[in-house]
Amino acid sequence: MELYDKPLDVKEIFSRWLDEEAESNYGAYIPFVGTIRAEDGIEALSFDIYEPLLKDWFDKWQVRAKELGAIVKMAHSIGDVPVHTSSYISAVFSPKRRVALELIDEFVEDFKANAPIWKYDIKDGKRIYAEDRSTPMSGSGLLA
Amino acid sequence: MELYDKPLDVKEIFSRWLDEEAESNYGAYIPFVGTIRAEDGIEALSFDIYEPLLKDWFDKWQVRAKELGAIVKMAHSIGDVPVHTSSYISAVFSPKRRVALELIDEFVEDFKANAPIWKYDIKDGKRIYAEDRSTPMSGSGLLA
Amino acid sequence: MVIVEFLGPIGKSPIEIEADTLLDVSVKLKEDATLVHWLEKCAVAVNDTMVNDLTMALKDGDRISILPPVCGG
Amino acid sequence: MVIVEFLGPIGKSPIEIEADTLLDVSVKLKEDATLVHWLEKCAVAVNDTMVNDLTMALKDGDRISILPPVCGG
Repeated sequence: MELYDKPLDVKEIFSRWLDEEAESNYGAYIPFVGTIRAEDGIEALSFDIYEPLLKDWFDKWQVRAKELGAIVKMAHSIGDVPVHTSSYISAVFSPKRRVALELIDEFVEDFKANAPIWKYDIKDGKRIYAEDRSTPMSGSGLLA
Repeated sequence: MELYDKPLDVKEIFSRWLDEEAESNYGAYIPFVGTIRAEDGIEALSFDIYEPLLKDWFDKWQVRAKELGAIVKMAHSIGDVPVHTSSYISAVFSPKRRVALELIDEFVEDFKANAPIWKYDIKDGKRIYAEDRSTPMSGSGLLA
Repeated sequence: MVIVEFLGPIGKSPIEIEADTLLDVSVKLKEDATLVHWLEKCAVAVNDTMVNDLTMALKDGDRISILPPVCGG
Repeated sequence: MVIVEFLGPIGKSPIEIEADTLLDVSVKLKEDATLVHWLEKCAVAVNDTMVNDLTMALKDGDRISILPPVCGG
């Protein structure tokens, strides 16, 4: 798991992960690259991350991937990420095509729903919580 | 669509495709990289491609992707590709995460089932058709 | 005393409160009108482990994290 | 005359035959015992368009491609 306080260097990360697994005899490598879209007049998105819980979330995914004979990796930005640059990359390496295709889908969707990351729009220099696009984590409402 | 008479330069292709779409305001970029696994004592895989039909197949996918607001790209090797090098990359760019995740799955699976490409194991210098791993194209048996 | 920290957009500094269980924490936090609408949609971790049981006993120094709706990527 | 070409692993050179329909092509090809097991699992294209209709009329110079099971990637 890699966290950066700037937009991701997508080419460097893609290439380094490829090199890291050069000897692992995978058959399929599927990265998912998330890039900030220009929409609604935003200048950038910005992210807060709670690192201890993110690490915990990611550790569980590493275990699950290993059970399937696969490897997962991820990188994310903290702070401001301008439009048309990338804030998120996750990837699966697997001997098997089907495992890789299914795992990248699950991994990315669970990331969106349960990784402890908060997103803000940067608009006219203001940082506005992206509440309407956010998902309560599982177990929400316990203290209500 | 890109065809090469050697293993793919995965980093170059990934990076160039990223640059090609730098201005297209996509939100998700998902490449699928297929790499030759060392198994059953093979030295390499080898591929024949019937290019006119592959182009036709790919053109139809470009139209389908466009209908979904997405872009598809692909690259494949012709001839021998040694173990631990890559013969195949396809990719989806899309504004939407769900579209991208579903499209890369469909695109790769349809590629395996219907792209006019024939695979051979290279073993002890011999080129052996990978019949047991091959799929009859739709409409097969018409002349039987 | 336990420590309650409010993550992400809640924008509130950590507080120390007396609480023997998470239920006690709930009662205390609901006294703050600015928190009520957050609590409905927030998950909870104790010492960086997600929790689901309101009767959970707390001990001195436990750190309770209030986790609002997320959107990574 | 139409041209029949055998792609990929079939390993047979193109042949020219007389045929008014794909049915005629089928009858001719089945005379070659080495082809029979291929035909069961081969798809067919005429002038690089996939076809599914055995009654399809052919014209002089048409190019028929016999496409064995595929495995790209």
